[in-house]
Amino acid sequence: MARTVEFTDTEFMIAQGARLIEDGKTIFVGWGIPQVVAMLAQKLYVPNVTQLFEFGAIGPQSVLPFVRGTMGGPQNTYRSLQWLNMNWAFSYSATGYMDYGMLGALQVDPYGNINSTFLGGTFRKPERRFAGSGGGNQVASHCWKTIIVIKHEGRRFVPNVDFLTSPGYLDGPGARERAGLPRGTGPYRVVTSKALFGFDERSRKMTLLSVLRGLSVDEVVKEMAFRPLLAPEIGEIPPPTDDELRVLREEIDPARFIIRGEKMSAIG
Amino acid sequence: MARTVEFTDTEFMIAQGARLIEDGKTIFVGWGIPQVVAMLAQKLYVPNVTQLFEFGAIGPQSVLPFVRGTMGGPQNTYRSLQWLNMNWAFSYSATGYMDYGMLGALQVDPYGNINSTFLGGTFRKPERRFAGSGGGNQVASHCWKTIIVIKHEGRRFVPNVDFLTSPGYLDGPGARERAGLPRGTGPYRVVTSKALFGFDERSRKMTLLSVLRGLSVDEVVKEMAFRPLLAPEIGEIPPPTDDELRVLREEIDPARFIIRGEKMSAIG
Amino acid sequence: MTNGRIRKEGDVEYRFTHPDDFREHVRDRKGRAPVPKLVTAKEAVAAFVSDGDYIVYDFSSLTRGPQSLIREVIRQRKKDLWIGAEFTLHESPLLVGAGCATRIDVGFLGYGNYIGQAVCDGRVRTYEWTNGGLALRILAGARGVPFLPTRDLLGSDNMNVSAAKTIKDPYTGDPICLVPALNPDVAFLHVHQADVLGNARIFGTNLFALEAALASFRVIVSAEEIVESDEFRKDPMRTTVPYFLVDAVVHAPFGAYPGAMPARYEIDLEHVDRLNAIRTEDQMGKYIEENIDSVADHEEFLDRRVGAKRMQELRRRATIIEGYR
Amino acid sequence: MTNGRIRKEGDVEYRFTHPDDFREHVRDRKGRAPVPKLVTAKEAVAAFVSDGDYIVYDFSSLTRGPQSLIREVIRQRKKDLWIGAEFTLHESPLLVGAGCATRIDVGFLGYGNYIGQAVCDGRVRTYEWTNGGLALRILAGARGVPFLPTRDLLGSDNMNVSAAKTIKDPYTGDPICLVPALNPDVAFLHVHQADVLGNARIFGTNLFALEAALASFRVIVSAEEIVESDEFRKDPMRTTVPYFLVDAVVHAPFGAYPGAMPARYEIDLEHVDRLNAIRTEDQMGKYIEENIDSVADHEEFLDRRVGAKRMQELRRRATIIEGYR
Repeated sequence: MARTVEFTDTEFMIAQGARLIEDGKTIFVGWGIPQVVAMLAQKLYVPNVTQLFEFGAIGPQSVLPFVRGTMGGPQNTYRSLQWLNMNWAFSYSATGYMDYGMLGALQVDPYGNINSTFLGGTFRKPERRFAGSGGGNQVASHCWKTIIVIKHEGRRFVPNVDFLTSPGYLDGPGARERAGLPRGTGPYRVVTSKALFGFDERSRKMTLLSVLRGLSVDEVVKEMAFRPLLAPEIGEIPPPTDDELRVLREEIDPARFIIRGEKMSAIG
Repeated sequence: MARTVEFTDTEFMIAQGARLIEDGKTIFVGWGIPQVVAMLAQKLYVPNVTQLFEFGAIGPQSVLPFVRGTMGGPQNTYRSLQWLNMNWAFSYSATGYMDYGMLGALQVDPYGNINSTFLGGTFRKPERRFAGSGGGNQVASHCWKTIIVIKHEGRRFVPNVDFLTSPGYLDGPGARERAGLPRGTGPYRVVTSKALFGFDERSRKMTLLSVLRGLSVDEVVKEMAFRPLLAPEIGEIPPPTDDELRVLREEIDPARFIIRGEKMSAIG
Repeated sequence: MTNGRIRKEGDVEYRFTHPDDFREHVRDRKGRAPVPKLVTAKEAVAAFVSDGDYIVYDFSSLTRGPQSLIREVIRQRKKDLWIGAEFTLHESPLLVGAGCATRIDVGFLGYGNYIGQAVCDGRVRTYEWTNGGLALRILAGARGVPFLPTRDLLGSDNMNVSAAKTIKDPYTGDPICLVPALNPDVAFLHVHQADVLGNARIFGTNLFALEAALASFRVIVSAEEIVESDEFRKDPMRTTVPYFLVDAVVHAPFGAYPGAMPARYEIDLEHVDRLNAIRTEDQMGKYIEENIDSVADHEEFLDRRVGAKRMQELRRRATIIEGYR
Repeated sequence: MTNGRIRKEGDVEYRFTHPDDFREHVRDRKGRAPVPKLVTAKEAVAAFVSDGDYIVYDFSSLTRGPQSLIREVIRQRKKDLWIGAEFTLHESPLLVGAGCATRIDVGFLGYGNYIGQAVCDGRVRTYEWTNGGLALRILAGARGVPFLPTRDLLGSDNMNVSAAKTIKDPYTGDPICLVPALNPDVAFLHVHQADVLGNARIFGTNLFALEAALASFRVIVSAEEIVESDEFRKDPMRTTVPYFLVDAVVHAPFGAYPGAMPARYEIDLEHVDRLNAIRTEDQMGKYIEENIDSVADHEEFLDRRVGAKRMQELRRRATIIEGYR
């Protein structure tokens, strides 16, 4: 039955993100790739997940295909349980009703701190400037378990983020609580286009949990500007399934606007 | 044309209250008699007044007759501009959108401080206990001009209220602002069953402005446990008009549940 | 199990839950999965209301109040309750008269001499938060913050008999009032429509329906009508509370009786007058015996104490429909 | 006339108005009488937007955004604007590219390289409040309080490049973040329906429509459809903003173009792609010349640059109607 599956790095990242979501739970979904991850998950794995969006949609069931760039359009808002506004949306997360948060990132550091604001230079004189927090800061602050979805590129995994847009474990154990952030929250997984990371319970440092089938730990770690901790046993992540690829390519993104990327292959 | 008009003290109080309201303005209406004042005013004098109620009705046009005791029923809520909730209602007053507030009171002192909580004894051991603030504290704190509607009885006009439920000018000029209450607000008129009072601009003390036609200043002042200031010229308030009495007796309160009271008469 | 903590500052007691403690309850004890929660009032109150609980409700004694749930609380003689009394006319006298409530956050204490006398007699302790202050405390609870600021209460005696605090606002330098978050143990919401999962719709205004549902440890919805779940997804602007905030759904036609349910039935003024007239223990005892203790539940109350003819008449009187849909 | 004050703390500037100053504006300058306010976009922007103003808008670039009003601001070349950028993709690049905006509170800075490069070049200054922080600042403005507390922003670098403050919460003893109230000079709301008085209805979600209307010195509503005033009183739950908060009403069919208006017309993705592709001054200049400067107003833009056929096609594509009523 073994055969070679071909896919893009983006497809793999989305597919493995979708597998992490629990059914019957709530997830606060950030702009961009996280939206696609949530769509794939709800379609294939978790029909009873409740998605929540900062623009006030509680529990929408998106209409496919995804209209790229949109957040808050009728397609993303369809068949919600409730339509509200932003201050209410963040009330759901602030009171502890959001089990998961899912966010993209420009840069992430060993404590799972997220930068989505600028790269290089200083805040007043950046080399490259990006969109900033959006609602990411609130999602990373309030949700019980934050999942970060990020391309596996060396420049994105850095010892120190250029700007701390959305909080991970800050500078280590207990730092979130000392800062006043809600107790017991923080980054939970980092989903990349090559691997999956968690965070060590003691040191709160990023820990490699598993890698795409066929990749070695070294191949994954060499493309990071810091060395992550390694789990006692490193797991193997199967490549996207036929169902995952079919839904992504035929139902969610038939124009291949989002799922395009670097070509990869693995034994299915 | 002069003739004797017969009416109750309550009818007079309601009628003179209704004459104070300006058209094209907003008024935050408290529970009980103020509701009736606002109904009479809107029916006869100020079709374009916007009434606001703490339970979230913005601009209702009440259905008559008044169902005694109700606040928030379909009759009091009919044909509103907007239906919201309590925190929103008080946002309209807190941002300065409410020109007038109108409240009843158990007791009032020379600075227009209102007690609606208890009479006699102490807070923990009161002689008589009443309903407390309701939303009165917010109305008296936020609205630009607060109108107090109160029966003219000696025990109600006291040098010091037993409990300061809703703020007047506290202990004198500038005290509201020093306490942190919104600048430029405070009691504007006290409407009683015998007279009308304002507040002296300098001392912020209650000042007799006018009395029911046929009453002397002494007759009014002797029924108060403090001596109010007197305006340079004391005006004369005509008794309820035929229209006012007809609307009150036939349209608003045909069961005479609210408008009953001590019989009075004056030259109409 | 009562979840909130009681704090004491001077002569004042107040309920306060650290937002993190409330969050952990939400994480561990509130289900997100869409499961049926339709139970009887008896079951809901037995399972979700405990002695010592802090209770809030929406809307008022005369309009859309959760009267059938209040009566069930009395029938089960829950003890030492603390009531957030807002738009209360009859709930607080009944709950105190039945020996259920011993503390009241005011709000509006209630109608008539009975409850006033109970305060004078020291049978119930009151704290003065005002309606706006209580609504704001619940909003703070619903926003997951320990307090919210307001520019009222300042200068009044309510500040001395509540745990509202004055601080210097760091942006203006002026004094400003803070009120602590309130996370009630139980919120009762009586609504027009609910589904079995707990999605709920109110037509008309409300005091703090969504706030109370978000802020409370447990939420009991009683509904005039049970509708299909799909209705909510077809019309999400009309959803007042989504299912995952709700612990129990009770089907309670005429649940607001003797108050009105807008666009469904009107107030029974004769019954309300009987409530208003209660002054003595004897009158209170008779009312409770006749209308609560001597009937097994709300259905029997409607059948034997109200009657089909009167219910029909009250329905007929509810002629204002516009806007309530 | 710009109403809000600019404060400076260290390297950070922020807009802050004492609640009392805002209240006096509301008392003296906002009318309560129901008078017709229907004007053209040109008149509304000329009368109610000034150089130096702080502007917020609702909802997003792609959905129900007040795009025709933004284009009119550019057409009139308002200067030195400060933008509360939330759900912005194209407004901030266009306003900066046209030389209108010089400061942005972020939010979400905007889409594409143009605006990022403008920040790097120092042509526009940014402050980082985050989406939640900006929405909360506007809520504070709408509630008439100088600040609101929140348990986010804490621990992040946004705290250093905004005027959010950390204090010790007097109820828990823990650190908590405060954000100052925001009272924008102008709010733009694009809505489904309005009457000539300013009553307005949005169908679907919003960012902070009522909050922005309550918090702002001036409010301009643009509406797809002008309806009878009586409609609002028949259905008060549907009213998003009552008339007395509103200063001007503009009838703007296709006012959200090239974004979508839910249940009315879909996004013009081709036009959006042209906006997304703007990288150089030259491209920006051409876009503005073609779509804004060379047409007299929104009607001429629709007629000459979009065309009836495309508008019809976009209407046809808006097939999701459920819930938007």
